[in-house]
Amino acid sequence: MIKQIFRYREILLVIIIAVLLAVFSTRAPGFARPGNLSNIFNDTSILIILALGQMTVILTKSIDLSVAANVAFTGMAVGMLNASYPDLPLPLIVLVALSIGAILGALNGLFVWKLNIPSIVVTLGTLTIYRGMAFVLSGGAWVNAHQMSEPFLQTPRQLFLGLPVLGWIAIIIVAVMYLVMSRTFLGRAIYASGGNPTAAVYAGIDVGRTRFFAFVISGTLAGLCGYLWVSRYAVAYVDIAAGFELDSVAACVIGGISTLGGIGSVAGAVLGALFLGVIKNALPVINISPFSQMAISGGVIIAAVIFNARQERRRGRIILRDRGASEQIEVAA
Amino acid sequence: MNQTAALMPIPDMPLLEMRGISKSFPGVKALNDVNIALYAGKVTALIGENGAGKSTLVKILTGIYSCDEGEIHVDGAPVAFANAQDAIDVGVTAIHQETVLFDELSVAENIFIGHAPKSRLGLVNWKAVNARALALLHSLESNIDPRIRLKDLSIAQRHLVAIARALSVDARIVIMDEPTAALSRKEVDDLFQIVKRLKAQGKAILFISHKFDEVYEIADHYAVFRDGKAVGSGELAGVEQNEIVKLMVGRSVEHAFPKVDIALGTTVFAVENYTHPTEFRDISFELRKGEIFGIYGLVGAGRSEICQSFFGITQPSSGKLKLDGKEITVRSPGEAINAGIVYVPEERGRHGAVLQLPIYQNVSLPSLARTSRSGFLNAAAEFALARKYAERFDLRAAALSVPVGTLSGGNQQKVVIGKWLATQPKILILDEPTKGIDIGSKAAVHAFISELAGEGLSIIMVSSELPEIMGMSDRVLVMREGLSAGIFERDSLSPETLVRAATGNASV
Amino acid sequence: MSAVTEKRHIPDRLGTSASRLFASWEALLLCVAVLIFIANSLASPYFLNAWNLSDATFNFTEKALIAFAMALLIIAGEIDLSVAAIIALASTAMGTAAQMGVGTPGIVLIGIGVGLGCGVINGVLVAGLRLPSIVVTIGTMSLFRGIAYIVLGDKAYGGYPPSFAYFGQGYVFWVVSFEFVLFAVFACLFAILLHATNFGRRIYAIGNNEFAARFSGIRVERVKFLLFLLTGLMSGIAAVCLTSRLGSTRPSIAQGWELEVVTMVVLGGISILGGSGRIGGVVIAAFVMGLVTFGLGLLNVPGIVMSIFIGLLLIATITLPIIIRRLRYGKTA
Amino acid sequence: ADTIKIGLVAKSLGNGFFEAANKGAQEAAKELGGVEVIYTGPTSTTAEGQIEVINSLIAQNVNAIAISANDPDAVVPALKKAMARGIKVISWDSAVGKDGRIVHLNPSSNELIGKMCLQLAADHLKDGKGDFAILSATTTSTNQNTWIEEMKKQLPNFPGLNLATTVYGDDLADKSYREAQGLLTSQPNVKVIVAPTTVGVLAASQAVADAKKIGEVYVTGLGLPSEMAGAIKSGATKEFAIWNPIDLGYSATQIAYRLVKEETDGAPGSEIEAGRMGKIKIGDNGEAAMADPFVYDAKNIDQFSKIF
Ligand SMILES: Nc1ncnc2c1ncn2[C@@H]1O[C@H](COP(=O)(O)OP(=O)(O)OP(=O)(O)O)[C@@H](O)[C@H]1O
Ligand SMILES: Nc1ncnc2c1ncn2[C@@H]1O[C@H](COP(=O)(O)OP(=O)(O)OP(=O)(O)O)[C@@H](O)[C@H]1O
Ligand SMILES: [Mg+2]
Ligand SMILES: [Mg+2]
Repeated sequence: MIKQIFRYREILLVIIIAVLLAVFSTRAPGFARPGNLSNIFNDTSILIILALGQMTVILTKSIDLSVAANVAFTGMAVGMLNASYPDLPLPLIVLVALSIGAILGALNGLFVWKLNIPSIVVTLGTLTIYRGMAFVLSGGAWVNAHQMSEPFLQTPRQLFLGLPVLGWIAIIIVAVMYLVMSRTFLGRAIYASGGNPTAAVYAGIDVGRTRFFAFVISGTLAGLCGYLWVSRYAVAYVDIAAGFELDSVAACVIGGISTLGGIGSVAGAVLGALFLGVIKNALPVINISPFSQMAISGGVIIAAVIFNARQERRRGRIILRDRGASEQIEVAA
Repeated sequence: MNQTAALMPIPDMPLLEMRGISKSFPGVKALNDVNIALYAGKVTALIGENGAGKSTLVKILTGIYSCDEGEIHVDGAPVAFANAQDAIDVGVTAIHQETVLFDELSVAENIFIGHAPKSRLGLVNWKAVNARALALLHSLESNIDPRIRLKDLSIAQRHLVAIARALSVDARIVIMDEPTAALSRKEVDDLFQIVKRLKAQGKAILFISHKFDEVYEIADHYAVFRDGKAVGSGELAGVEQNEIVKLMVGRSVEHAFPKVDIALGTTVFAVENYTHPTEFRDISFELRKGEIFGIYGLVGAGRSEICQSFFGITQPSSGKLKLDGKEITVRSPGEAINAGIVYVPEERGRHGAVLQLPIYQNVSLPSLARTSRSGFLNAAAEFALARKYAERFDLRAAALSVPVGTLSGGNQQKVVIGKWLATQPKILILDEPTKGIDIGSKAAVHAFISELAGEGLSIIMVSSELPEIMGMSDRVLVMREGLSAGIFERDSLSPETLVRAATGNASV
Repeated sequence: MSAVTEKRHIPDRLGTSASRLFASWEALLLCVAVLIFIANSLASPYFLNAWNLSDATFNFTEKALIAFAMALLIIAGEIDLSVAAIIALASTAMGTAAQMGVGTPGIVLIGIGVGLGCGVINGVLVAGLRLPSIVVTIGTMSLFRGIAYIVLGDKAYGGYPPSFAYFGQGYVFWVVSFEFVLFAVFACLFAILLHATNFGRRIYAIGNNEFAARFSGIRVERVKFLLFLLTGLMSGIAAVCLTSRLGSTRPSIAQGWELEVVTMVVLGGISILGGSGRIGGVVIAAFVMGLVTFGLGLLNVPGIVMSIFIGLLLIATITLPIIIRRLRYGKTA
Repeated sequence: ADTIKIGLVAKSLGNGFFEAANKGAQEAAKELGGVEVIYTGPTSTTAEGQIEVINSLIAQNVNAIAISANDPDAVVPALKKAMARGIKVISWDSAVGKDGRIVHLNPSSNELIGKMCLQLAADHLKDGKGDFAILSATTTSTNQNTWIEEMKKQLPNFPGLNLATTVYGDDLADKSYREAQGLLTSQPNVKVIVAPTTVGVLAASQAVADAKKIGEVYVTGLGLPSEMAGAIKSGATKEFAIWNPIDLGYSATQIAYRLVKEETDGAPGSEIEAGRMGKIKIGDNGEAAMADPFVYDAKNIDQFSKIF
């Protein structure tokens, strides 16, 4: 199974994250307290959900650069909806968020599926379009905390067994995605479409349609994050979640999801997101100059990529013939 | 898999019939009004030159391409396939010419992808999948663990998985597009056992191969394609090979290998104790001017690897190479080409040609330094170079500016060989030069190899085909599991000795 | 066709019919450019004015300089998302030099040198260590800009020598700016490099089939390394122009340019999957993007709404030919 | 006569502060008559974006440009070009380097703002003594940096008040939130977070509320009433300050108009007629200041949150 080989990497990531936590807590005593850890998890929840969507897309050999713009548009839309109709029940609002996200994702997916346009081009286009639409929708105005209804703001913050509902939502999404990826036909089709698209066609899998569904999943999750984001930070404006498209890709890469498709796991994506979350949360706490944060995250991403590549290579079989379609390792230096 | 006799249709009504099938690609009419019928319990061999349209027919029959015209009938009822799944649902399954499997998935997943057994909740039940895969592999006399990843299998094992995959579908029509191209004789025998069993179960089988001995061994019916048209079909029994060849190429073809005996010159290339950490060990031989040096072995014996190390693709850990008596090190293909050593790779689509680039650009690619002036391209010189080799090989193409990918397999191979000859090498390494090439082109390639040797070129030729190795080589190195199993002189070559050396088994 | 022994004559080329020429990407793009030009002159009375048009070129010249190199990189199947960050770092280095009293030639050399240096780092990581460029450069993007933040923090560098202003603000004659001349010269140089040299041919070969290219004796790693170097160099040159135009350096300089550069390249008809495209397309695409932003700017359309247009343009120009082909040849084409 | 066109350039569009300033500008335009205010700006706070906007304003032959700059130096070349083509340039809110404009209109004097921020911090602390932290916008924001500078300068006047640290939320809600959360964890002594930017105050209030530290840690600073209403209601913020952006936009337009009409040359020492704001006096460096910041709290927030 795919996981067997990768188990090693994921355990390693867990260890690295644990070591990081330990190191940080020597610098800031409060850091490794359960309370703060649950804070970090809670704070990373949105990235985790986005990374799972991104993972689904990357597995099919595509990329979704529009996730953050999707978050912004959906967030703005539900924020405005809530502000103008404070009495709408929350489930309905969440449903609207999921649907808008799914529609935006489906748009990406349709271009990729029906017209065969490379996903990076499509989502590069929709990235600007969706965020632009958020601007057009709101005229650039903000939706502020006092305009939002109590349930809209408070529900994700309710504590349940010590963890806010937001964190639980992430956990549920992780579980659902795990089931989808490992136990459903769609999950297998996603791995197959990315691992070897030609072979997938021969196996009766519609690669285009599989990619479409991957984009719908990614979009739906982004839509959910749109609501969660606005509720969590109690504000909606055009620039929300700026830069998250790259963060979600980075989380996947750190988690060992191959950008060439077909390789990676749910656990990897979650751990990759947590890794970034820990770093992001730790830097302000351990008083690292805010100016070095960016350089540090960059360095970490590069290190993770190098490390992952090393892993891949060392994993070689007894016979060095193990050449994935991805790269020809033994070829002359 | 529990096909009962009750399901067997009446023998003389075809189980599957394709009528008036036509299919065009931009610039090519791949199939033109083709009719073909498959019968239950019978093997139909489909024969034709490269590019005759055989694989195209297979792809139409499995729902990968849709045909422009024509209809498919199963059990007398018309069917339409929008995608591969539709074909599977109707009971058509295929082993395709290219290995179309998933490196990153497990063997069991590869076998059952698309039709895995599900639990009540609609979730895939992996336990059941693994168990069924195991049973299926056992029935193929294989003990591959269904849980390991395909990546970790050898080429031959992958072919078995592909076969198991085809059989995992409870199909009534089984198509095999050159299934034996990568198999050793032993594995071919195993495969034929399976084919016979399928026959006995009443399945209709379409078998595609360029090897006539196999066709005669297994097939009941034949169908011949030429240039996208069906030009003949019928019962195979009593039909002479020559008649089929005539149908196929429109003329009779000399069967003998045109090896001309020439006086061998001095040693030009010497390999001493060449060793790679994992691929091969202690290989030594010498190559003389004008010699054709064969390397024989089973798939995975390490023949390609050693040749690639001469070409600088892989690096040996110890050992020496001498060219014209001088010791050389080859660290990259560029250095090898400069030294006059070239390698025609086995996988032409992946390693041999840039399929999207035009023919002339492919031919000139390794020779750019010569066709250009101080780094600037010279299209006229490139065309001239390409034309020279296109004519020499009787290449069939609409123009020299069409992408190589639009050519048939055999014509692609001609471009690849031409590309390497254009560098005017001293030593030519050919890895399976006629793999998947039709009989007409094959004879041409063989004649050409002889001609080159006659011109004083030294040739190393890797091949899995005994007749080719025996017909063409002056001497043969047999490899087994990365080691030399002996070097045999031309007059001591016999199928028995070679196979015994290659398998290390006296009883094959 | 029975006597096969006679040699067939194979023509060099199939006739290039006029209709094929008109169906080319560049022709399509040129039409778009002309349409936009006409629309602009109808929409705003200020558009057809030499000085205004000259001002408009600044919208794209610097980005186009990078886009030329990026085009080569993308044709070779790689991408560099760190270009904007390279500008930030190079600009910071130039600012530091200016503070230390280095003269204009020295400043320019330092800017270009830092660009080259960043190119070397990307090149070593991608070509040397064989890592996937999309993630490596996401990493170096944070790293390079991060270093600029560490150096500059909340400060800004100004105080460039007056003569340094020429590169971004100078005019060669009348309304023709130095930047525009630079743009034109590099457009020609890159067109020659890509279309008329062995190096260019090798780029196409690598982009289409890296293995076959390697087997043909092409030193794939070296070519890729040089391309990253070239991209770094062009980013360095763009940094000189931009810094000179702004007359100051902040770490946030050129934020978000990487996506605009990639958009320009893709709009220019370079396949994001590698292996095809021409420099001419990129040149026209630069004009198209410049004209769109300037024209909309004259109508005081907010930048984010402009980016919607750019996004739509990107998707439309890619989609249209596909749809037309489908309508003409049916689905299989 | 032709209408007078004044380009009012915001740091970024969609920011409530600048939208309010635009309200004031339109009010001034109506009052003056024959004036068209073109309200524009980039959509993110970058200097490059503003340069493109300035270029298109130049191309439209506007008579005056009034800009709140994202970068005091980077826009100078473009503005100089504008002045060279006879356009009157002033800056307001966030200053432009001296060569790039005729007059700069400060919303209030920087000293006053710095003092106000310290005063707000002290008001929230017991006896005005204890630790506070600053949560700023981006590291490059001109006004925030000036105000922080001023705060540091005047800190000795507030004995017992101790600046623990300064962090930057980049005017991004999530980053500011995380920075605030970091402060709560790593700086347990910090009892007040001062954020001289709306995004910062908002995010910090939310972080304090989420950490259940309302009443323990307070957030204050500069923010818009409409955006801050929630924070005041939750109790995370007791009071905050801001000057009136409507008046700011109004005055900027007035000044630009007078310059175009050549009623004044805007030289230091001159006084400029500014409608209902009375006369505005141009000080050294060509800078003028408007009124003191105004403090908002639970009592008056509802009244103002409807206006801006
Ligand atoms: N996808 C395609 N696009 C364009 N032309 C194609 C395509 N597939 C096949 N062809 C052309 O159709 C013709 C038939 O090809 P096909 O692969 O069916 O031949 P084949 O009989 O299987 O040959 P071989 O023995 O070499 O496998 C050839 O001329 C080939 O170039
Ligand atoms: N055990 C294996 N696992 C994975 N791949 C294998 C294995 N054995 C062979 N291969 C693949 O098959 C190719 C050929 O292998 P090798 O060079 O060892 O065999 P060979 O003797 O040249 O046989 P042939 O050329 O007929 O395939 C290799 O390049 C490799 O990709
Ligand atoms: Mg075939
Ligand atoms: Mg081989």
